[in-house]
Amino acid sequence: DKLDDIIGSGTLRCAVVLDFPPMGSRDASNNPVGFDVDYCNDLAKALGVTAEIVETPFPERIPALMSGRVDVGVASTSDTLERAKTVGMTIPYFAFEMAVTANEKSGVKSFEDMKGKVVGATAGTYEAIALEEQVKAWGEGEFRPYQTQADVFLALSQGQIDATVSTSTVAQANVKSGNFAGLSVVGKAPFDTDYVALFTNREEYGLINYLNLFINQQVRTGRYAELYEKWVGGEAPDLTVGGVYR
Amino acid sequence: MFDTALTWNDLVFLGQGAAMTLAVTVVSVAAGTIMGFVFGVIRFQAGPVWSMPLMFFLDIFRSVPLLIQLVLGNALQSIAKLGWPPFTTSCVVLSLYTAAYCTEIVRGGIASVPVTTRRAARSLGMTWGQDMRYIVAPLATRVSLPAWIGLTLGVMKDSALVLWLGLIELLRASQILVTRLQEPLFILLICGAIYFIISFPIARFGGYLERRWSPHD
Amino acid sequence: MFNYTFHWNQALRALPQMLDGALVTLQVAVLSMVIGLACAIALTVFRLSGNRVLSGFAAVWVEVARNTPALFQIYMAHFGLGNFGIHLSPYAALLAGIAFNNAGYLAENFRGALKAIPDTQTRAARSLGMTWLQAFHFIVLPQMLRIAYLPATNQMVWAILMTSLGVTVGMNTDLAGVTQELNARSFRTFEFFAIAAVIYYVIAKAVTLAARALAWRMFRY
Amino acid sequence: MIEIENVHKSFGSLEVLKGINLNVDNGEVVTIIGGSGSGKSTLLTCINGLEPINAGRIRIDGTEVHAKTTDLNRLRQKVGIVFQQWNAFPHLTVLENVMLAPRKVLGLPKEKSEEIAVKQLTHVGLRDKLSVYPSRMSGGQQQRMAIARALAMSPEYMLFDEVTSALDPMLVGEVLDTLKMLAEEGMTMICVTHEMAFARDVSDRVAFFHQGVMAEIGVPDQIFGSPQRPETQEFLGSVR
Amino acid sequence: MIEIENVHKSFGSLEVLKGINLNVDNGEVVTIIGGSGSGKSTLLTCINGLEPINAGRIRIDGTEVHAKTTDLNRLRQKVGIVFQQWNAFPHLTVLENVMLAPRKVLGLPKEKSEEIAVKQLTHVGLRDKLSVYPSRMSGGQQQRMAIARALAMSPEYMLFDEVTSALDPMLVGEVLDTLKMLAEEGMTMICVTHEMAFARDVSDRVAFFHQGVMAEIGVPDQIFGSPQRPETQEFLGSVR
Ligand SMILES: Nc1ncnc2c1ncn2[C@@H]1O[C@H](COP(=O)(O)OP(=O)(O)OP(=O)(O)O)[C@@H](O)[C@H]1O
Ligand SMILES: Nc1ncnc2c1ncn2[C@@H]1O[C@H](COP(=O)(O)OP(=O)(O)OP(=O)(O)O)[C@@H](O)[C@H]1O
Ligand SMILES: [Mg+2]
Ligand SMILES: [Mg+2]
Repeated sequence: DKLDDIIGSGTLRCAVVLDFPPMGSRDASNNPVGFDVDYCNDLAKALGVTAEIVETPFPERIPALMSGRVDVGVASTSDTLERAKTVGMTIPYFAFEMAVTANEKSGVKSFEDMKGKVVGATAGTYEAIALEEQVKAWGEGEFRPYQTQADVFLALSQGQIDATVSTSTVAQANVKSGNFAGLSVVGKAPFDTDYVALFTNREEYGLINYLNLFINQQVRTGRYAELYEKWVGGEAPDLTVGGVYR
Repeated sequence: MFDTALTWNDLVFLGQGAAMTLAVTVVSVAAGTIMGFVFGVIRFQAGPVWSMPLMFFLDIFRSVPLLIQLVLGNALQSIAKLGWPPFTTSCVVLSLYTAAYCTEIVRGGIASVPVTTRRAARSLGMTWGQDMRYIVAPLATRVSLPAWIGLTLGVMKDSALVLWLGLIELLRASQILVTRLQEPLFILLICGAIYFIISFPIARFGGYLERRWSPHD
Repeated sequence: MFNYTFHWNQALRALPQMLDGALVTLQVAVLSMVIGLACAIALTVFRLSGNRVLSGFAAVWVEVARNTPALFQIYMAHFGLGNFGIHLSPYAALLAGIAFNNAGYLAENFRGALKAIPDTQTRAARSLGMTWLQAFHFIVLPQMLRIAYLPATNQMVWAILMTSLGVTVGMNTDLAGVTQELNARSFRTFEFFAIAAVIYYVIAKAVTLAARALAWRMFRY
Repeated sequence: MIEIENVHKSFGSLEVLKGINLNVDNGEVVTIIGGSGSGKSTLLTCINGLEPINAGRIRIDGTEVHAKTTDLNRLRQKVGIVFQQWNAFPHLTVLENVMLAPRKVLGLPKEKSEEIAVKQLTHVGLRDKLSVYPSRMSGGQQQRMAIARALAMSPEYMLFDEVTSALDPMLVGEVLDTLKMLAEEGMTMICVTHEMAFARDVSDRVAFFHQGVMAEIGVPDQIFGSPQRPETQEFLGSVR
Repeated sequence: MIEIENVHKSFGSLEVLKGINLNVDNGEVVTIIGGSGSGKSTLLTCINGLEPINAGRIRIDGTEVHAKTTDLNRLRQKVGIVFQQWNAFPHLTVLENVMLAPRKVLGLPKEKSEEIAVKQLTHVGLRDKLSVYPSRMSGGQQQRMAIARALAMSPEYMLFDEVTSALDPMLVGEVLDTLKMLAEEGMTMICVTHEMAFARDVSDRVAFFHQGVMAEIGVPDQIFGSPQRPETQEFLGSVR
């Protein structure tokens, strides 16, 4: 099966999104770095193979897997039921809190202030879907999906949109980078925690089992906390949900 | 005038993007032209009725947005487990896209050679192949070349869309730099200038050829 | 080789939504053509005006429109202008980008058409006592329109295809935007984009056929 | 009466007309012959003001053509002109071609201008072609239509610039016959032509142009029978 | 010897040749005259196999042209043909035009084919035009080049299809002179022409075609002097 194939071939090819700091981005010499990049490297080490980072924009993650161009997605992919109809999801390997980032000129100070404003998020992400729903519920304002996280923050800093909801890690990383003047994280968004999973082909149970165990081991050995500290900082979020078996 | 954080390294990165744009263009136009040539000859020889299925197939590539074609092509190859890298997928889709336009150019070129000239060739004892090679090909090339150059430039510009599949071509390279450096206008202007520098002289040359060759000779 | 199961049902359920998107697509395309035509006429007049500034402006517009990717132009309209604090909504940016592109190509088309009308036509008209304006209106313009018509309908088809680029600037109401959103939610890329492709094809063909029928009625000579 | 007085005309540094003098009386038919590039067409386009002149004076019925105050569009209604080719407006039917100027320039009502157009088209023998597009007609028919179109403005003078030289030899006759008919009806005409037999038949006077100068002018018998100037002799020799 | 036996030829439902019989002996010159659309050109293109026929038989030196087994490319080397116009390959110089077939079809070496080409071009009086492109030559020169090109294949038969009718009247003479020269040298020729004087001068026999039928054939004096059939009389009357 695929697990054997990976071990046999000696390389693990991971789909990683590289405009999604701190999970994935490029350093000054335009090489890939980030939490997901390290996570993939750890997985490769565990398997005893070398890692190959395949950059995939958000919309390209699934086709890359389906066509066998990558083995595993380490791409901050929300584990929605809709998507699980198409690909096989592991247990969560990371969890995002949602934060509101606003352009200071817009006067948005909290999630509620976003009502009636122009807001945006990265198309197809968990938070985009939730935010779009919310805008509809409010009945005023406008929602704009951009294709990359970078475009969202670019639009935000230009004032094309007033505020965005993104994962708090991304929000912090972008604001801290100093690239964007006049932006600040103004609060949390009252959305459920966004659990993200590794994914591979739906029928590769052997591999999925291995990945589940690997995620478990990462937490157990403290590597998860270590990586979190390195890329995000602070208390690593809990990956379990109370009151239910998985 | 511009106070920029853009480094030499980043310019090299843009250059690599431009090289990718050119690579995709060259491969696609080469493959597309070969296919277009074959299809065009078939189309001319078979006549409008018999070449209908071929024309319908090619028409799809001219009536559906390239973006959709790329996404679909990529999805299709992934479903078929072909395992193509984005470069291959991009080139395959763009080649077919090129071929669809090229077919008409080739057909038009062949049709522009007067029947009597071809008859003159055949009546000297030349075979169909010799006629095609020594008479039709050179004459049709003159008629078609300006349009073909236009097509090539069109494909070069349209190839920007392959960024959708994750290929880092010129526009995508610029976007990456914009993300890091936050100087959208400056970097995009450089990007536009590079496109212009590649495209404009060739376009002018095409226009020159058109004027030069427009009646005959 | 295939172990992918197609979920057509799910995709077809989204068809009404996609058709709504198609309407937006058509709307943007038509508007961009109207604006593009108006700009192209202005550009053509500028180019003929003999005024250096005006004709230079027109030349730069035409060359930039024709020598850079449409995607770039749309991206510029949104993020490039945004840098100056000029904020175009995705809809407006898309419209502006395509209209800019259309204007460039149409202006070039008009110039070619004008050149194709022999000088003697204007002379013949003028020598019947027509003013310059009358000669242009009754003699040059109708002939020019006929020559420019076919390339203009091609441009219309391209405008339709170009609308799909709106997704890059946050457009989510046109056909490509709707499709992409559906795709991002479900990862059913092939099904949704295949349906979108069919819709685009039908629109493009319908426009081409309508244009031909119109030409048949308009140009009898 | 057309009075041409010492007209000079240059295109850039090339002097094409070097002081032309010519009076054409009402009812007179003057033909102009001469080698290619001798300035024949240029003179005609100067007469109806399509080209400005550099020196001299052209008067039509006493009105100076190139004066600032002259309403050229007005004047041109008086002076019809037909060119060598591409005279027909291809997007209009024959009838519309002829009706257009009476309607738009003279401002006549539709019925009236149609009446005029039909009359003139009948005159040149195109009564049965009213709703045909020019592209469906022979070159000769197109030229006759162009003549009818000029006549529909009731001009007092007609200028013809080699109206037959782009035609198939077979079609030349029908157009020349139309010109002859006009001449017989007393129209004042200046015809540039290469058809020597026609020039001889129809003209009251024949002018020979050579390199921007009117080298010789006289009645047909004199010009064709005993040309005075060596250039004229040479030209006539080469034509026959 | 060319033997044409009861040849029928249709384009779709239009029967263009309705049973033609004609033998042309070696060294003989046959001219074909007749109205437009009477099938003259069609017959020539059938003779060298450019068009298939529907019934009948054409043999050249005993080889049946339309038999499946016949190598048409071979046969055509024996039968040269020159058309009304667009004969020249515009992308090649005059010399290259004439050299092409000997090199590519006969497979001769470059020097040899150049020698042949120069010889034939000298023959038709184009020795000084070797490196000129056809577009720089007059129509008459182009036609002479086309004749030289056909002759360079050393054909035994030559077919000419109105080789002068697209030419300026001034250029007709030079081409007809070339044909006359060939006839005098003993070439077997079939010439379709509208030049009656030429037909009378050069032909051994003249054939008159009418609506797909060879209405009459005979020596020139008989056909032009005392045509038997009313169609022939009418045609000759209209031409003169
Ligand atoms: N618009 C123009 N600009 C520059 N040169 C011109 C223009 N029109 C005519 N000429 C030049 O003026 C000269 C006279 O031209 P014109 O047409 O009057 O000659 P023509 O006697 O009518 O000759 P043809 O018999 O060939 O018609 C020619 O050398 C021509 O090249
Ligand atoms: N390829 C073709 N397809 C259909 N009809 C044709 C074709 N070639 C010729 N014809 C028709 O066949 C008839 C005879 O044509 P052909 O060219 O042999 O006449 P022709 O005697 O050479 O006349 P001309 O003197 O005008 O050259 C004409 O009615 C013509 O329209
Ligand atoms: Mg002239
Ligand atoms: Mg013929």
